[in-house]
Amino acid sequence: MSQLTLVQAVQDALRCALDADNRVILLGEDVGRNGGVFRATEGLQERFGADRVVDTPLSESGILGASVGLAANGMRPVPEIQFLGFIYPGFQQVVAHIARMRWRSQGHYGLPMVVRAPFGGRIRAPELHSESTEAYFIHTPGLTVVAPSNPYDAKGLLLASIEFPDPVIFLEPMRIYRAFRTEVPEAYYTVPLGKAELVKVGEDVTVVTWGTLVRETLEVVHQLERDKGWSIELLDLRTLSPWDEEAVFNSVHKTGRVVVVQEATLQLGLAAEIAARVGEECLLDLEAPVTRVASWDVPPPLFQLEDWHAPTAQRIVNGIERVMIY
Amino acid sequence: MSQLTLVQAVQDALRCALDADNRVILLGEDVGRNGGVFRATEGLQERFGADRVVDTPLSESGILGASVGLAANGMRPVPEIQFLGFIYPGFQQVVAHIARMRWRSQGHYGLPMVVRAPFGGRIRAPELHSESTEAYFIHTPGLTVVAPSNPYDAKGLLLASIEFPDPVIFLEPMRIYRAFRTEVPEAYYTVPLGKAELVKVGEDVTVVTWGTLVRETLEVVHQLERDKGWSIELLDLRTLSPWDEEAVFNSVHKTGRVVVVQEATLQLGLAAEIAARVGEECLLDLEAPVTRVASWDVPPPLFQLEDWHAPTAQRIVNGIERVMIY
Amino acid sequence: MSKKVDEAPTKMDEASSMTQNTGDSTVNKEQIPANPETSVPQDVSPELLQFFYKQMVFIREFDRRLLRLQRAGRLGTYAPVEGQEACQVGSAQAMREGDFLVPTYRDSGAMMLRGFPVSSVLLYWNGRLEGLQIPAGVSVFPLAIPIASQLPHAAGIAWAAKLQHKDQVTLAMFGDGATSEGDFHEAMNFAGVFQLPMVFFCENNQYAISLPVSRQTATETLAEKAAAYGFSGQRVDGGDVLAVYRAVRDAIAKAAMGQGPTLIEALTYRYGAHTTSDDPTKYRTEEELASWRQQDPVVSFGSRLRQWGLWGDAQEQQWQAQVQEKLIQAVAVMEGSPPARPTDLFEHVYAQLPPRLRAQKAALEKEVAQARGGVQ
Amino acid sequence: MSKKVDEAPTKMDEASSMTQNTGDSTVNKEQIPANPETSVPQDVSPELLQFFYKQMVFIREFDRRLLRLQRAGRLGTYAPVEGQEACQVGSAQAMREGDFLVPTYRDSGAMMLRGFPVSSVLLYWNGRLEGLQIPAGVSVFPLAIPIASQLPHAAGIAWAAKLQHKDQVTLAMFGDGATSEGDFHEAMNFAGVFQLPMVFFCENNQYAISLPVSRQTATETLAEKAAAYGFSGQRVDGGDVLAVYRAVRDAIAKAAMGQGPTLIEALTYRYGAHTTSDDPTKYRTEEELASWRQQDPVVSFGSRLRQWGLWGDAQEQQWQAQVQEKLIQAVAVMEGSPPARPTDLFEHVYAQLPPRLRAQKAALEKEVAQARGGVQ
Ligand SMILES: Cc1ncc(C[n+]2csc(CCOP(=O)(O)OP(=O)(O)O)c2C)c(N)n1
Ligand SMILES: Cc1ncc(C[n+]2csc(CCOP(=O)(O)OP(=O)(O)O)c2C)c(N)n1
Ligand SMILES: [Mg+2]
Ligand SMILES: [Mg+2]
Repeated sequence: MSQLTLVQAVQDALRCALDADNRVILLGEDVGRNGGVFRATEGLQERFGADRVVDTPLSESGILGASVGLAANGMRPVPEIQFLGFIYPGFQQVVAHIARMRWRSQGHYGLPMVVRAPFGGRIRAPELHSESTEAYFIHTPGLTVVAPSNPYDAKGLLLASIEFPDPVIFLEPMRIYRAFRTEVPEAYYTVPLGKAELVKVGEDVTVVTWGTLVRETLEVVHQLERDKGWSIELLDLRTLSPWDEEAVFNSVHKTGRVVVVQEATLQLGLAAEIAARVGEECLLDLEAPVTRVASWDVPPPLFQLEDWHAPTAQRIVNGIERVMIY
Repeated sequence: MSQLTLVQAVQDALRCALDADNRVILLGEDVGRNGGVFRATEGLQERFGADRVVDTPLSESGILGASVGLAANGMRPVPEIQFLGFIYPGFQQVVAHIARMRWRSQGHYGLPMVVRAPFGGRIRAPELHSESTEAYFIHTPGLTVVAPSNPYDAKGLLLASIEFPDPVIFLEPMRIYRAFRTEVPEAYYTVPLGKAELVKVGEDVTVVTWGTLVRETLEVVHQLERDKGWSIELLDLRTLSPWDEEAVFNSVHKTGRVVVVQEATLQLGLAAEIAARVGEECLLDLEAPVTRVASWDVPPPLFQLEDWHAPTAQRIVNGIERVMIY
Repeated sequence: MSKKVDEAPTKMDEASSMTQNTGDSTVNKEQIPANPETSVPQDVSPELLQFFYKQMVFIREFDRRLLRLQRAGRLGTYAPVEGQEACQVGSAQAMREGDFLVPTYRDSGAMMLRGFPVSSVLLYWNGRLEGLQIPAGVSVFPLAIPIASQLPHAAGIAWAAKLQHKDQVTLAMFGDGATSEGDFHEAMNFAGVFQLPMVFFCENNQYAISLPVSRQTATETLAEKAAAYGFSGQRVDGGDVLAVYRAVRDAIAKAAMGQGPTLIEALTYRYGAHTTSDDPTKYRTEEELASWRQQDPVVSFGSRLRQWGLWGDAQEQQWQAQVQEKLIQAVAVMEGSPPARPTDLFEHVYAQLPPRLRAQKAALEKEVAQARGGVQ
Repeated sequence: MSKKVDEAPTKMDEASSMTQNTGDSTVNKEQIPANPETSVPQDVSPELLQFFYKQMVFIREFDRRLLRLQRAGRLGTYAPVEGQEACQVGSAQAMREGDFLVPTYRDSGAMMLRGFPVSSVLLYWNGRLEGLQIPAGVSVFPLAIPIASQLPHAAGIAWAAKLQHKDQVTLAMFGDGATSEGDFHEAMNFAGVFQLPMVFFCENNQYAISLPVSRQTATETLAEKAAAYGFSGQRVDGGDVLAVYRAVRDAIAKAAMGQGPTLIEALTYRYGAHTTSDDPTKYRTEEELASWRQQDPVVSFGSRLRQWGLWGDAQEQQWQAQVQEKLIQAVAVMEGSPPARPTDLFEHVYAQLPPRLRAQKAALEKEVAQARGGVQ
């Protein structure tokens, strides 16, 4: 066991995967000699060689498209997209090919591959480095979308994703890459896909979130419990598609109130789907409207205003209060 | 006045726009000499010359990216993407540039441009020619997304879109390009963006839809009114972003029941947002869960099964019944 | 570009301005290299020469049959091959066992030569998911619909072969129009940088739907684009199956020896419409078509075979009979397929269906039962 | 590719393998063309020669100031220019009034020369929306963050000029890494096909973050890629402001005369990190850097000016003082800006705010008031 940051846990998972399965290959911009712009692949090229940790040309469609071919022909590619906002030039490869190749070949060419990309904002980065557009991928049938919120899960979910027979979009919350450490076993282990984590048990209201915001939301939850005496349940989705409906519905059956907190812009972010499904399945349980806390429906701004774009603690508090005093 | 099909109305609108404003330029694959694969630009190159109706190389990112520059430097480009599924190679231009250029230049480079693309399925076309992925664009701040459901609106909405100071994604329901005719004035006229149309007044339940499905849904509505004696209100959204919340909420306040019908796959299609907003704003009015009728969350199939992928009449009936007998 | 349709070039002499990027015309056929030999080739066995011809005849008959089926409403949109048979036979036949084919929607001929079942091609254009099934041991990728997007896949497939030290070369097919897409560029660049064992095989049939290649690019040839990626490109007469075969064979040999990729541009022409939804008279002239027809790849190779004493009327009749038999069988498979099962929509979307999709599948089952039972 | 960091080339002689795509090294400087003249140039006025130098000095001082500000936590991530001053001054200064500049994140120097305010560059990297504002009359596009995606914009801008018969040429800037992106290809192709009045100006600074250009492409030069689009490409010494100026001036003149686009590859080197978040010692050697420093574009041009009798110590001191004054003023504008207003998030997203965004803006106003008032 060691105390690792999230980015170290990612790097550790990649090391384990490269060790465990020689079909695994990492590729992307600056992942090799440079060790990745966030150091997520640090030391791996030295250890596993330049054939398994490959610096590619600056070419996202090429990286993702080549990964399709690599996966179809016996490898297990783990392409890195430097920031989620730079997946857009390769979007066709993701939604028209990666998502559909198993289906298009009726099972012949499954694509065991994991597209890693840091996502989310609030690291004072330049424009387009702070995208939270997981919804594009969640809306796309055939993809599996994962977003860890802590080092332990990051390693376990990434290894589970690399084992998974279908393509996974693995979104790494870059704001908390180095924000804190948790115990992370050195050995190989997996955390199951498709299962939410019950971060905190509560009775009065269910709060659902994922990625960066889990920790921030937990702080707000603790504060509100102290200040107001409410009992708040907190779920970390971990897998965003398919998300764990059972866990959410069970919690809502109990609490009758739900708030979804996302860093994505409001309109058609994942919270919309959760709200719609809860409305469909738990209407009679609901004591207040399903409430969404999100970024405003405007582009992620230059950094001085980014903290006002993403959900502030105040906005989360307001959301929870709204359902509690409805 | 003449009786036109929807695709003729589109062509007529383009003729009007080219006539009215010499900054308007059409560009795309096969739009010139060939008159477009659906004949939407037929005769326009002959009439307006090859500088204003331009056959481009096979290059969606080039078409969309060049349109950014054209619009920023004094023109009003109307690029055509041959089928919505082929916008994906140009996706970065849409979401990272077209949607944000006014914002990125703080008002200096507004982009008056209209990206036209046929969308939806059920014309027995090959794979990837039947996409209903409007949600990608609705989730993207800065875009305006429009989808007409009949010839009259097609002309008026397209002219309004071309007049509009900001970029519009104009989705043409190709299944009904030639399905029926309506009266379409020869003169220039506009239909306002952002306003739903009340297709049919009713008291018991609100049905919301857009594009191809308006007409099909209306048939189901008539049949159910006859068979069951229910009074059903039908709204055609027309503009998908920003959609007409006021019209929907007002109707739901009255009926207390709502069904949203979309051809997009279920998860995070526009119906999710409508359900979420109705849940937020009209919870106390609701006598049944907001119900979504959609395509299943799998890729649009080869054509023999496509009629089972998109909402069938049966599925729409089931949706309406579900909320009526809740 | 301001010319109207009726001003389109009417003689091939007028159609020789490929170097001027404002021209409207197709390639000047004088630019086509190669010159069919008059004596029997020594580097190719007589059986293989006959095989070339037989396959070209098969593809042509196959293609015409599909067009008829389409017109009869038994297929959806179909992209015909006629005119490009030499390209597809020459290239596919140059591939070795275990080599990988990455085709487009127009490459049914090549796909069938590489083991993709004839009946599956039919089922595919018949809109049946069964037409997507790839038999075990067949190294063919699903035919690509989005132009050029298959080229990075081909690069990845070739890269995987290199990493696994497989003796496998990947052949990627694409049209002239594909060269304008970013994915063409990114795949070519990967191939050059990583020295991938692959062949880029471009069927330049002069048009991308209605756009002549002279407006697709400002270069004189497509082959010369290879230089921008540090490897060599070459033009061949795509109407000459032998020329295509030799060029691809050599490029595969080179790739297999670790000497990297090659771009081959085969000059050809589609005789028919772009697809069954297209009307080529909008953008091409009868004269242009007729002039290409004069060098029909199937007819001309048939004559050469006869000149070489390798083919005669009896063989022709026999083969034609076999071909028709084969086609009848394939059509029978298609027509005999049980009706498509709606819940097959859910098959193979994931290796294992997630709970939500299981629920959707169950809902569809109910819906189908209702609709069939007339229940509401 | 299997070399470890400490095996990177340590001498420039070892760094001459640009043609081998497995090499790790930067361009062989012997390949750099041009040879600085020893007598005063006749085609450029003495004032302009001095102006070149003054602007290069300004950019360098500007850049260093920004780095200091960044380290002091007053800017966000910043992409430094140092080493590329001659590229930016030579190219921007060759532009005519009304010509259009399409820059990247590393082209602050060129942007300022074309009228983009110094204080706005500061505000931009300071994370302020005000830094995005473009003054009236300034034909500069917002600096592009996604690599190569600005090149189709530049093609469109040039196309609009052509359609409107404006006497305007568009200069598009990009790095060596950009040449691998599909958008580079699609823009180059549009430029060739439509004969657009534009110049593709590539600052080949040898690296895309950590990737040396020898691994970015298998060609020997980037300039030669122009041939794949039917127009000409040319390499210049990007360390020689005069060479850059002349090449761009001539390419602009050519474009303005309707003779189409040109690709110019300027060989240069960034002395600093890719951005302030980058550690170049991971992938470059001290020796390599030192060897490029020997041909410092600013210092070497200063020496030439002195040799020509066009510059002296007094002028140097005076100019340095002016530069510092200018920078102090610009920093003062930045530091003196009122705090960013949260609701500015909603400005200029649309020409007119739709109802839903008006409601969101109101909600944010309330949230800000709550947070500031400590109310919950
Ligand atoms: C990305 C994309 N854009 C547009 C289309 C529509 N389309 C289908 S075929 C075609 C022309 C292709 O021309 P070419 O590459 O020369 O191949 P050919 O059809 O001539 O064999 C076009 C534009 C598509 N399939 N994919
Ligand atoms: C589409 C895209 N992919 C990745 C990045 C991340 N990134 C920023 S700069 C850079 C390298 C660019 O290299 P080059 O084009 O040579 O320009 P330079 O930075 O050397 O001036 C990369 C990969 C990006 N900005 N955009
Ligand atoms: Mg073609
Ligand atoms: Mg560079």
